[in-house]
Amino acid sequence: MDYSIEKFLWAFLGLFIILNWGMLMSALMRRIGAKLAGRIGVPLYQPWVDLLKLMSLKTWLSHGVMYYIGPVFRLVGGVGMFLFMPVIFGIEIWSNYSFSGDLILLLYFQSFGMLGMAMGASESGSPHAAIGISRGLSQFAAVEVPMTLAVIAIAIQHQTFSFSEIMAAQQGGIMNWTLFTNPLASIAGMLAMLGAMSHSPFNLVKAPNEIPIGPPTEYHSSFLSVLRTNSAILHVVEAALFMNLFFGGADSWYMYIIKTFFVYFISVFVGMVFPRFKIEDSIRWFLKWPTAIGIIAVIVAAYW
Amino acid sequence: MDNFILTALASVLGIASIIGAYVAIHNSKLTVAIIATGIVSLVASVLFLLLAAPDVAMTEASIGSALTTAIFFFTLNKIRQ
Amino acid sequence: MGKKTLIVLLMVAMAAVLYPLYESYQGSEQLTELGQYYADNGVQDTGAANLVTSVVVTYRGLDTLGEVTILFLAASVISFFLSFKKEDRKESREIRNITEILTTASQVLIPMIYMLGVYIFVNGHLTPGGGFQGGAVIASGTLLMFLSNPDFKLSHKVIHYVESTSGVVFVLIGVLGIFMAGGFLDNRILGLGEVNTLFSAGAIPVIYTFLGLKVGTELSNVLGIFVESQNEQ
Amino acid sequence: MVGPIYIIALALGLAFFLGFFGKSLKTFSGFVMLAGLAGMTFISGQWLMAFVDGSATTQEIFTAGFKPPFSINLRMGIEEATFTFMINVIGLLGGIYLFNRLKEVGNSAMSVFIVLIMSLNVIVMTRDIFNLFVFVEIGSIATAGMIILDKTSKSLQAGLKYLLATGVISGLLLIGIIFAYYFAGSLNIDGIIAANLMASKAGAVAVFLIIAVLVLELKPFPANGWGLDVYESSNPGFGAIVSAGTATAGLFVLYKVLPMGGDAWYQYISIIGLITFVGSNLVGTQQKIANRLLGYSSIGQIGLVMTVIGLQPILGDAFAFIAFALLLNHFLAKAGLFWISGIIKKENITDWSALRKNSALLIMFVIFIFALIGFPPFPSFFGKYELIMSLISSDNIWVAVVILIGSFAEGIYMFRWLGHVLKNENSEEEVLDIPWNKFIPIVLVTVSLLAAGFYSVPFVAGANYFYFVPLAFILFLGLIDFLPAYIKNTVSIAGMGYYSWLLYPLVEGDLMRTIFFAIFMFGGILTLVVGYNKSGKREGFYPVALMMYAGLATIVTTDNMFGFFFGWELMTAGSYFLIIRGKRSKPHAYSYMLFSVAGAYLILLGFGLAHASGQTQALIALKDISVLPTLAYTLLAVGFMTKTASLGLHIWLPGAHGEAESDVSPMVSAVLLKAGVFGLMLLFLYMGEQTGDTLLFILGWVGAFTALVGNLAASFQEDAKRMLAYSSIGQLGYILFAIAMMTQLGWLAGFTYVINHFLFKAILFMVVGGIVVKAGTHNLYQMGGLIKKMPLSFLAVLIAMITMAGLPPLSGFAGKWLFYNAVILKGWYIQGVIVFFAGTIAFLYAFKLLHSIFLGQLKDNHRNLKEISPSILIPVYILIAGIFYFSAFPQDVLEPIGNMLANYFPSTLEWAADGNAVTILSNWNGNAVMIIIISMFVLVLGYLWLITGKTQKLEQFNIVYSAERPFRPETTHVSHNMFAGLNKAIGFLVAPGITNFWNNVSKMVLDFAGVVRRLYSGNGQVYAIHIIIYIVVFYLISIG
Amino acid sequence: MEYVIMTTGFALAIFGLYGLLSQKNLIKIIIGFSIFTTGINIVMVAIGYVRGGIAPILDNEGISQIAAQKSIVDPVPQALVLTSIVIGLGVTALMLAYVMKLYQDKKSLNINDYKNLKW
Repeated sequence: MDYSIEKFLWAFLGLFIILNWGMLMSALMRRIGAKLAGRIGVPLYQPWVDLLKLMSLKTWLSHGVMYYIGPVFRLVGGVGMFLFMPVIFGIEIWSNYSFSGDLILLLYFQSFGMLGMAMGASESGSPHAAIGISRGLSQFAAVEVPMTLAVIAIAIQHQTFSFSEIMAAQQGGIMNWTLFTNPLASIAGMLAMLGAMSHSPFNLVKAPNEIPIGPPTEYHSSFLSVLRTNSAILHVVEAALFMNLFFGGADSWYMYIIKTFFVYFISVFVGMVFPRFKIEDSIRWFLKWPTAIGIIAVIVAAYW
Repeated sequence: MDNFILTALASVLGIASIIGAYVAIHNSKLTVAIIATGIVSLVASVLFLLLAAPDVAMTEASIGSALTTAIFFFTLNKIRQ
Repeated sequence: MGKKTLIVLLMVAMAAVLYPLYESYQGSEQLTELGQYYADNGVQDTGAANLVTSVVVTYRGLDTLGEVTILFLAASVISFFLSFKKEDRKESREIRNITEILTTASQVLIPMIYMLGVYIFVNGHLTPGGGFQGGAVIASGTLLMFLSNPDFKLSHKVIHYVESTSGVVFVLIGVLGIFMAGGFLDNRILGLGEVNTLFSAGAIPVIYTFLGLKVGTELSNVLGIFVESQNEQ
Repeated sequence: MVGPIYIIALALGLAFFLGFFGKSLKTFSGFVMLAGLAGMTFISGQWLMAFVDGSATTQEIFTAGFKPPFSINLRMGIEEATFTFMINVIGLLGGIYLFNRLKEVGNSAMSVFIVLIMSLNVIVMTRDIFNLFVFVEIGSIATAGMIILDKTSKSLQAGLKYLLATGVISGLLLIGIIFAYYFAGSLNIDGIIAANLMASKAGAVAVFLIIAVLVLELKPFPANGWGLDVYESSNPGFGAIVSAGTATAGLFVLYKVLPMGGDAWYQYISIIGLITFVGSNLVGTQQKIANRLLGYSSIGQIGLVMTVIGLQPILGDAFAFIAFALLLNHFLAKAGLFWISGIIKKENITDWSALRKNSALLIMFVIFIFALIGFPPFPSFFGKYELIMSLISSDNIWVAVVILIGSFAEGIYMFRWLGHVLKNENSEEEVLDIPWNKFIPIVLVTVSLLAAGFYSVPFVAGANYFYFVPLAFILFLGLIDFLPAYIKNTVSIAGMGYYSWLLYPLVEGDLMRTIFFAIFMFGGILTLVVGYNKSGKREGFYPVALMMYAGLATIVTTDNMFGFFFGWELMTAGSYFLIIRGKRSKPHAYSYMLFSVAGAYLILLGFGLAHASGQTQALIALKDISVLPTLAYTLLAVGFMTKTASLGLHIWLPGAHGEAESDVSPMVSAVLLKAGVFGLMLLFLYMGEQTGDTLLFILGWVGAFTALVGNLAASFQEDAKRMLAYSSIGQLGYILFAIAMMTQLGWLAGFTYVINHFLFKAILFMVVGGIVVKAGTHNLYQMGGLIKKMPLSFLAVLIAMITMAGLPPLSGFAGKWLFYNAVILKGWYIQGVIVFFAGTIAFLYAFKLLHSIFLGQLKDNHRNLKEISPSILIPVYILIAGIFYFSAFPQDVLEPIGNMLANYFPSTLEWAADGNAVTILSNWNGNAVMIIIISMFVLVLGYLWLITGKTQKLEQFNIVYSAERPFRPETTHVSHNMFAGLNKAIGFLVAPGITNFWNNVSKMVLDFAGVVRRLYSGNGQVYAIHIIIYIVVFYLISIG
Repeated sequence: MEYVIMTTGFALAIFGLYGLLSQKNLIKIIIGFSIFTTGINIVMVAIGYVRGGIAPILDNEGISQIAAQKSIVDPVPQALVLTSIVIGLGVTALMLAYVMKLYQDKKSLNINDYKNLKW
């Protein structure tokens, strides 16, 4: 339980690595997407350029206190998730502050960022933002169900909620990853991840490309830069979360990079193939298949 | 011996009272009905005599038949008007 | 016609209910224990020859008091119930032709009837009869008067006075019974006197006289009200 | 001592004396009558006093100086003295009440009145059966006379029907008497009892006739059409005399004559009484005419006392107290109600709202209604409690159940009536004139009712005078009701503070009770502070609020079942009046009251079973119930769940909390619901794990589904306060689920939720209540953008919302974390997931509330709104400080609770040195999480502030639509049908299935009552036929 | 002999009751009632009859005091009947007064027309 500066600096360094890797990964993904669609795609340094441009823009406009604090909540949500989860298994310096909470804390922390975004956007008063929020929250609620089922299934299987024990259980070879020891939970978890990542089939909420709808409609310049940094971090951390849970966690940075890339690639790949869902269909879909699998997973884990 | 006469008398009066009651209940004309009631209570007072109860017989005769029938007729008269 | 059959059925059922009572009655050979006591010392206790009167007035005096109250109640309820305002009284009753026989007969009979009534309740303790019967006879006398001459008016003031005084006296005698004799309504407040003479049986004749007066006035009052209500609109 | 015989002499003497005056001197004869009545009251009162202080013994008074079998004797024992005193008092007060009416009719009516009262006296005193017949006849002729005090065509018909019925009855009584004399040889009641007529069949029929007639005099259920007509059509002043006086005399006679029939008869009488009690109350539910309704109720109550008389052999020595308490209660309350209806003179109960014009009369009306249903401080409460206890311990549980069903049926129409009186709108112009001679009797009756309640304490095991202390304070508050609100507010807060300081030592040892005690008392004071912003006098608010808090305090501090039930009923009564103050809350308060009364009766049955097995009144008796344990525990659980509004019993809560006044909602939802939780916790602790495991499993599922349905319904609500109400249902579903797990972690989660729910629900209801009053609308879609006007309340709602959703930094997460560990350890996985999903839904509607009130566009009619009044903000920010303390230092709160629970359940949670809560599953350090998040927040804020520099606030731009305004403007508001997607997907779960179920049940009951009501066809002859049928049927059952 | 009178008494009572319940006309109902009371009175007196008994008046010319005590009839039922006859009169008078007022009110003697108070 040490608040020593040294611990803080290592965590900050880890954060910096994650941020850059996040931006690089999203640029890679955009290039792969473009390649599939026959386009060349953006150069790899594009995200850095966007970020710097956004940060340098001077802006005087703010819709009020909550609008100002919204992105702060959002970023704190992203960074918090990173801090409360061990990055590299086994190495003490890279375990950040995971000792003060565990899987439950992380599950709930996801909604912390969501809350911030929602409040900020609705303060802006634009109807587009409000519609985006109501869709986002409903979908988030629907995603939570299979996610929780998966988490509970794992918790039953390993009889623990703390990350380090779950990762410890998955060391030593592919075969004792949760993917194989508890396949149903992993499938439910992965399907839930699709929703969490809010990629194509379920990205109605942000739908950034065609029409500027969704919560960040009113955000611009430095606020948008904060949101961008957070979305970069978030992608990596989400992927890391699912990696720790289902793919045996990472025992070195090299392994960490590869695994997060593949996990993230799964959601992007699915995004490329399937068209976008309507909000009721996505909710109904989440509450039908992933939840069913999740329930079976829990039953199997508990009583068998 | 006299018991036989008394029983005969009592049964005759009994039947008379039953018939009187029947007429009182089923006759359509009210005046006849009221008179029949008077007769029934008169017969009853005679029966009381048979039962060696003079006081009761006198009461029944004076109150039971006279006054009750009188009040009945007064009410009937009022309603007939 | 369902109702009639239902009622007949009910009567049969009531008959069945009462049948055990009827069937258990064998007629008694000798008096019940209570009756025997009254027979043995009824005369010594109350001094009245007529046992029924002694039971009615002294032994079960409270019943008679209740009895009088019932008549008093009936009279007063009917008085304030059928009473009506002066203005809607018709001028006079249509007078049916009173036959000659009725008027002459009534002139002869009415005093006789009153005399009979008074006789009955004065020596109620000797001969059968008593306050109620005497009162009823007086009432039938007044009834005859109503029938014989149509414009006979009963003065309510007199009726009320007689009725109230006799009632109050009756209660006073009862209360006296407590102080001077065994209990409420005990007739031994006056000397029992010697059986079969007029002035015997203590207070019974006094009670019966007032009782007779009270019943007589009350019943005639009731009859009076019924007559008066004839000519109401 | 004046002999009782003088009652007769005095009454008759005066009655005849009044005859002197004829038509003149009306007032003088009136006073003569009153003097007579006063004399009679004095005589019987003097005897009663003599008996009470033991200086007199039972006296036999012989008339005509002879021994009983040969002459009539009267008896003056303690029973006779009390009953004659009651009759004379009602006669005197009735005489005063009817003074003017009697004067108008004439002094012959006065003499009839005094004779009627005298006849009731003699009926009670006489020991001679024929004398009884004569005076019963006097009574019936006098009643027939009195019915036509107001000459209406209805009263004429009622009079004739009455005479017909009593004529037939008295004829049969005569037959019974003469044959009883024929067999027993004596007319004296004791003689006939000695003769034991039941031996022979014929003797049995004679006794049957006598007793059946006496029962018919008391108007038993199917054969009482004629009785009801008398109540409906006669002058209410006289109705009081019939319902109180004649019934009392009739019941005593039945009690006197019953030994004649041997013990088989006791059973028949109790069955008849039960049928009458339940039947007439059930049919009464359909009744609209006030006097006829009072008729049904009084016949029902008489039926109840008759049942108690029938149960005499079973009840043993408690019989005297129970019968007298119930009879006295009916006697006083019914007389009062009839007198009030005499003043109101309105036929239909719906337009009785004129009663509100005179607040003193209104308070007395309420006292009578609550006395009839059997609420505390009234004798019927003590009587009914003792009755149920002794019934169940002599294991005829079914009789107890039927009695409770009957009094619940009575509750149905009484509370509907109360609802009409309190809430129907009032025509302004007609004024309520109350002559003094009609007002004083009512006041006297109320005072004696309260005194009777006070004096019945020594008779009931477990009752003590300490429970009356708060009631005295409430009475004092009632007296100073004319003062302005803020003075009364300070007084009541001071009173509550002192009372809680007084009671604290009682709960000091037991941590569970201290927590609830703190919530009730401290929460109560906070919610009262909110009342400072209310202007005007707020009549009747403070006594009632204090009554609720007094009830809550008694529940927590008492250690015996009686005290618990006393507090429970007191709380229900208080909260009913708080809820009904809302503008549109009549139907909701009504359904709340019905559910609470039904719940209270279930609890009473449960306590009865506990008392039956443990033979003690202590709460410990709940521990090992040997008499039908599963039934007892289920009853108690369902009874408590009516108060925690679990699924199936929740339909009253949204309306009751939603429509209540702005400062009543926090009281009722944050504080009151915890009473049910406290009850459940007590129950589960005493029940223990093994006896109730199936029950607990079911309750777990019920809790889970309540949470799901409650939260889902909340998210689809358009009305702000309704949403909070549904959310309370959801949160309580959580608590029920948590404590149903019966593990240390489960109970820890339960306690955290109890504390959290109290904190954030109080904040939310206070703030939203304040805003709703300021904004003038309940609907969320008519609000928005209030953050600009009310930043402080926004911050309060934000913090409350984060706690409700269970987001990490704040204490809500502690509950969720404990909850998770408990679910996994316990193994209730699927329920766990349902409750977790409900948690996420909670996050949704929490955000919807925040979003639609504070964020978005500010409506133009809210432009000039200012911050809600400080009197709301101060308690709110105290609560927020509480939340922060609990979030920052969870160990200080949870560790002591954990240790306390350790001695009930195996301990699975320890606190590591550095404040880290560790279970075998995981660890959590609230303090660290809080510090990390706050430091990160500050860092990122600094970073953002750095890169943006100064920003200029953008004025609100009005988003005008190109096309013209749509027909329903609210559909464009964002929060209208906000979670449409979710609704379409799983909206079916929230369809009002349960509300329809309860509506169908009530409709079925009312239709049944409607069908049975057809019985009273109004035809006098039919009523006579009913009587004969009743006799034949009764005969077949008893003897045939 | 007393059996016959007892039977007539009961018969009259039952018949009176029948009349009271079946007849529609108000006056007929009251007639039924008075017959019902008369029947009961007969039964009451019949109960007190002692076979071969004489009236309970002990005027001592003819029968000697002691001999009389053996053969007199039971005075108690007679006292009771006395009261019940007068009660019968009181009730009948009151009923008739009611009928007169009801007739004034609705001009009909049929009991079915007086049904305002129902349910």
